[in-house]
Amino acid sequence: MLHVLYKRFLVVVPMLLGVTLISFFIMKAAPGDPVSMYMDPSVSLEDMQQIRENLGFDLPVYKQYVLWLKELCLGNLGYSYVTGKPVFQAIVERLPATLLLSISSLVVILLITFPLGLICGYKKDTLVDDSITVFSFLGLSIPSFWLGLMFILLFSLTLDLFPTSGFMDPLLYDASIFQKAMNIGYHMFLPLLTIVVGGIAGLTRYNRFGVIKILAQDYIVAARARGISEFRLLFKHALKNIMLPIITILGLDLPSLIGGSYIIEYIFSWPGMGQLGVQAVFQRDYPILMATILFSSFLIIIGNMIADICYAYVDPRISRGKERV
Amino acid sequence: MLSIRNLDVEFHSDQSRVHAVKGISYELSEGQTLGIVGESGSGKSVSSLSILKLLPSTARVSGEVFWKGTDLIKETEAAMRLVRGAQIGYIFQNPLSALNPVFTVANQMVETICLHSDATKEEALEEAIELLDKVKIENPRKRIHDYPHQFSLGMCQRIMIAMTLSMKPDLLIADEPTASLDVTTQKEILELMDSLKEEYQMSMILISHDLGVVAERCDEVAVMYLGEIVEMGTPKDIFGSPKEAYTKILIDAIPKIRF
Amino acid sequence: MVRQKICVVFWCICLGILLSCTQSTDKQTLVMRLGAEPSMLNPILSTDAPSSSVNGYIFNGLLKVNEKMELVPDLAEKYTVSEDGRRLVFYLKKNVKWHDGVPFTASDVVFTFDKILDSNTNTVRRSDYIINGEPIGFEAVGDYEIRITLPSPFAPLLNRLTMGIIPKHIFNSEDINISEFNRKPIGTGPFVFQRWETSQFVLLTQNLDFFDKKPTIETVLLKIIPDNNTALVSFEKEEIYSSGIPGKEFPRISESSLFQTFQYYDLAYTYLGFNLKNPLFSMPDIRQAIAMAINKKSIVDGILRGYGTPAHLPTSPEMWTYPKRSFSYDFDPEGAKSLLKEAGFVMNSRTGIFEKNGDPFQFKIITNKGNKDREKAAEIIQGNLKDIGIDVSLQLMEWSSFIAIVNSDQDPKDYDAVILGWSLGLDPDGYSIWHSSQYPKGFNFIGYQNETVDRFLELGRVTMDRDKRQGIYQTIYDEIAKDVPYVFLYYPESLVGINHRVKGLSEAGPTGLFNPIENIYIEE
Amino acid sequence: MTGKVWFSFIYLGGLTVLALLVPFFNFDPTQIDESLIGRPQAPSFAHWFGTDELGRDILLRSIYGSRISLMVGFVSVGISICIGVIVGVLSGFIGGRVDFLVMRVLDTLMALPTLFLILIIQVMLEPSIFNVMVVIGVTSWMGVARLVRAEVLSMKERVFVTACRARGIVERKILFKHIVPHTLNPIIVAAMLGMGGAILIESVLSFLGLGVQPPHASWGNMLENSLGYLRDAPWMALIPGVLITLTVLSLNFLGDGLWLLLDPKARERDVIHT
Repeated sequence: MLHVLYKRFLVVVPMLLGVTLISFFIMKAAPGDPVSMYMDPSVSLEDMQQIRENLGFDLPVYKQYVLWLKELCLGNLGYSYVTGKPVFQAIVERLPATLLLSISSLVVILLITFPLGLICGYKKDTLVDDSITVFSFLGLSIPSFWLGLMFILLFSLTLDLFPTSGFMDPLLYDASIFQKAMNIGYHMFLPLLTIVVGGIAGLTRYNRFGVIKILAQDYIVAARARGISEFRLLFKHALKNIMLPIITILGLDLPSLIGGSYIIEYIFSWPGMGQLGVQAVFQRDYPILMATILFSSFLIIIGNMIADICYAYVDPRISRGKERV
Repeated sequence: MLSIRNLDVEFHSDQSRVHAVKGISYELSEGQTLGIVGESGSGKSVSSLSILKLLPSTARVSGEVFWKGTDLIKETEAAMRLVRGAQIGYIFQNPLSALNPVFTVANQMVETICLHSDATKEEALEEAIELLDKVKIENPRKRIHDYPHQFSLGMCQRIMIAMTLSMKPDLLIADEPTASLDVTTQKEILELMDSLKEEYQMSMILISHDLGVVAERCDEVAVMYLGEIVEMGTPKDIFGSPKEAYTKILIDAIPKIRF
Repeated sequence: MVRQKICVVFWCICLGILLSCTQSTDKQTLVMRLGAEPSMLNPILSTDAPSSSVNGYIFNGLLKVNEKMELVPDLAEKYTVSEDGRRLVFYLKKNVKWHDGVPFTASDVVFTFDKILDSNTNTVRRSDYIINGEPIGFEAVGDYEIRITLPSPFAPLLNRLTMGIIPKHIFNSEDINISEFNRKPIGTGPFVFQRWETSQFVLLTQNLDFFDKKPTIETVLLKIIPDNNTALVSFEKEEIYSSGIPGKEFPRISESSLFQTFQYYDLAYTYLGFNLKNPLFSMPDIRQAIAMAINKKSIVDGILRGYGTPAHLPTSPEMWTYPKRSFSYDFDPEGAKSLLKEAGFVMNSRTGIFEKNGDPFQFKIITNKGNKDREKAAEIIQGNLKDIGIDVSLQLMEWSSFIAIVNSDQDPKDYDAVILGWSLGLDPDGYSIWHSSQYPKGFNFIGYQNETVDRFLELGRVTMDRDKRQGIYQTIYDEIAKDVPYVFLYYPESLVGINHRVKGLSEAGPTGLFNPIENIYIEE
Repeated sequence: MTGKVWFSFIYLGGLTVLALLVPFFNFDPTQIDESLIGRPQAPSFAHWFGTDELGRDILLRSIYGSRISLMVGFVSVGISICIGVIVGVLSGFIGGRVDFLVMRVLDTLMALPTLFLILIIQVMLEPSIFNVMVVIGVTSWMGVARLVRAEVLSMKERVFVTACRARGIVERKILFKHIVPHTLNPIIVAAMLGMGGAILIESVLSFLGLGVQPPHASWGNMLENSLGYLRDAPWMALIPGVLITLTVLSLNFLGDGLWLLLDPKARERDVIHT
């Protein structure tokens, strides 16, 4: 097990390096720089030029990259060009909101898709299965940002049930933790719902196929032949086997889940990394952008690794030292 | 003990309809062994699976299956659960795929034993180890905690047999139990089954495509072809004077060693 | 199990709804909106509006602008200007303390301006205090006197002395560009910084040691709400006390007894600017034709819902230099067509587009993304010009890319026309926009060149007398209106709603309704 | 199952026909009605889908928008499939170190948050529909490459390939005659699903103002326009959203249906990944 981990960690480093290399050069190829944000008739171009020099934009791009990398190795992610804030602090401030939203949406999706998939697979080709399939496909096809808007229109503007955006009510800044958590949950409902609707389809479908496939296996028939109840069959014998493909899919879906939540954060002004990153693209706040990409990639890679480890844990057939292809 | 009348199985799907078993009938009395032979797809497995109502939902089954006086076809799923395993055991062709790969042998055996008796988990484990010992698994106390994929095919079949025997069924349906094994293992498994049958005094339905296997140990043989029983009788009758052309072909197919 | 979870989630939601309904505010808490996350709470570094509005509560300058848009002393007790306008002396108030209790002295003032002039500081304010390449001298005489020496007289300087003063004892040992005090500022102002939750809110409380009249408001809560629609909803739910109102909602809000509404002109205008170095636009007649083809009134009526005025001049109706009479081109598509025909263009009846020597009259307008009114105006202009036979394509660009084109060093620049808006300072000086020296590097990116305008712009900067300056700018406006380097489109009106409980507001104007903040109180 | 496929066929077919034919009629989707600027009209007999904030007919703009969406779907998926197939086939067939390296590069690219990648590239280039198609194509081929590689790898192991070798057929011929055609089915399915994905990405980009330029209509920028009018004119947001949903839904149904049709063993396989 450790051996596998060790080997995988060795791959992660060059991958992250690749990620930074690609994003840095694409980013630098984009016209404009953070200083152009200052454009205003009362601002002189000499001042803007001076700031550019102070920030090192006059250096060749590869030198800027090497400098950035050097600082990174020393554990310094730099300072935001726009706010002068240490980048690490900026990211850490945003990380909880992003993780809260993505992890809770993941949990909700799993909680919903598991029973749905089981029902569909068990009752395959019935009316129940067909309608669940159509609905989950619908969820997959709806543009999530539009769905977000529609939810705002319906739940916030028309029914006035939920806030349109934000994270927590500012007036609660010194309320109890419980009250804060409640308020955050209340704000999180709509973004969560939006992500969940889009996320259900894929997993339900995989689950369904998994169930159908597993239920046709000999060992299920054999277990049934031993008089084991349907409930036990589904929830003991089939379940653990279904989890295998699901874990892989989850690992592969992680990028789209994280990436997808960024646009949702944007729509709902959710103070997560996505919002920070999208802003940074438009403001050309390179240090923040680089760090956002780095963190996201890291999360994605780690997510895949966790999926692999879970897989190895759940599936006894994968023994120590043997890597899954 | 078991009496099958006009058993008929059809598979329906969107496009097609397959008539797998076309109204077969046979009887089996206590302690007897019935052999069913025929080529693949002749309906041997389907007919025996339908006794336990283990066919997928696309199958339409009609006819009567009397087991100890009740018609299993009309039984509820809950009642069937009491019949399956406890009264009629079933051994599958491919032992590896018949064992759930993600649970240890101990887990699956204990589950089965507990299901059909009041034994505690510890007692069940002891019983399972004993049974494994009986089916000649070496070092069962240790190996019982292994996963199925860590055993050879022959061993898996022994485990399957042990698991089936743990429920002490009155009837054992062995669905080509040796088809996926190599020749020496085949022989060992068949011998094991013979001795266990004696010990537990079970009736047995032995399904095989190999007439040779069936001939030695059956009281009666049914030959199936395209979903029908084309000939039935004692092995002596069948071998001595096969009436159907198909039976003759089957007999000719038994390898004979010529010098 | 699952059912239990659903129940729990359901009750959590219900509780959440309950909680959010029962929250109450202290009566002397002013809840305002910030349109974005402030960048830095340091007046010499930040240029964005949210930062400026927070800084306004925390910092003071030597001078401040009062509600009548006049400059009055703030940290200064009084000041004198020498006859030649080159020497200013400021006498500082003596009872001023920083929020951490340290007394405020002249050295803080000198430190502030030294920091601005220091090239290591990432500020765009440096050139504000440099005249013809020579920095303005700031010198402390004792603890409470500042002497300012100018290389030459410079009228806009007084306005620039409203710059917030920062504490020397805090920043002396810090790298000011990345100092953490940019996120927990210490100032001299009426409110003390308490906390700033990223993308949520900034909280300020009353400064009990304030040197001037103490405000009635005890707490200022600035909520960060980027989306305008969300802000409006919050405003209507009385969660924030002030909000900009879109034109289409203004009549509805005005009728409600819960809100007070105000409308006034911003110090801003929106325009269509031509790249004058492009041969297509080198002739004033062509530009004039385009000006005549654009239906400014339908832009104002449709997009601004009538809350604005068609523009003709590079200033704002609120500015004291705004002339009584002015020069303008009215909407006249037929006139525009005949001007084009006179200029040698021929209508191609098949395509419906004017041509000259076989080349169709077509060009591209670029504008920045994000200002909806501007984007819609661009689409209307595109339609207007198509109607008279000019083929215009549009390109909305993201701000940085847009600026990269407009501000590039090359001559001629790589664009045909832009739609953009300027928001103006309190001083009418338009040197950086119109002076020919500001091309290609500078904000005269259209390449406008007019000797008279150049001369008067220079004159306007050194003239101190308000009446004389009025005349100077009148001349400049007339020249520019005649040349049509821009088609001035509209002066937008600011539409503001204030909760009825907020009292003590000043008259509506560009300096804001909350000036001075000391007068504001919340009624029960 | 067939019901869904029929629905998709009819819907997509109808949309395509409309999209192809509409330029032959003398309609102008950019025609502004000055009297209606700022006052979107609800759906009526004159304007079936209502009008937008500049008084333009939403039905007409929707149809013109479908041209953009369908084109983006086709072209960007074409690009991504070309790249993906080439990389996947070569990587899988050559194997060894090359394969290892290619797979690591793929991993790296897949670890990049796609939205940022597209955003940055799109900011770098001038916003235009052509660039949108290229950017989507260039950033979405990794899945196809993986799929094709896996297929090639499994084909390589099959007995018939060994049999070909035993008959002395050259590698190149084995690759193109025996292996590549077998990868076609999963590619067609991936293409259907990919088109849906591309249409969604285009709408996000146009929504962020980085796609189709006004006054030209795309479903994404129609949605963006609707933002300020969510309360007064919900149809402005509703119509393009429903159209996007239906189109993507049809493509997904079609992909799903084709998958079952082309690959009879599909029901037994657990994973196809888009």
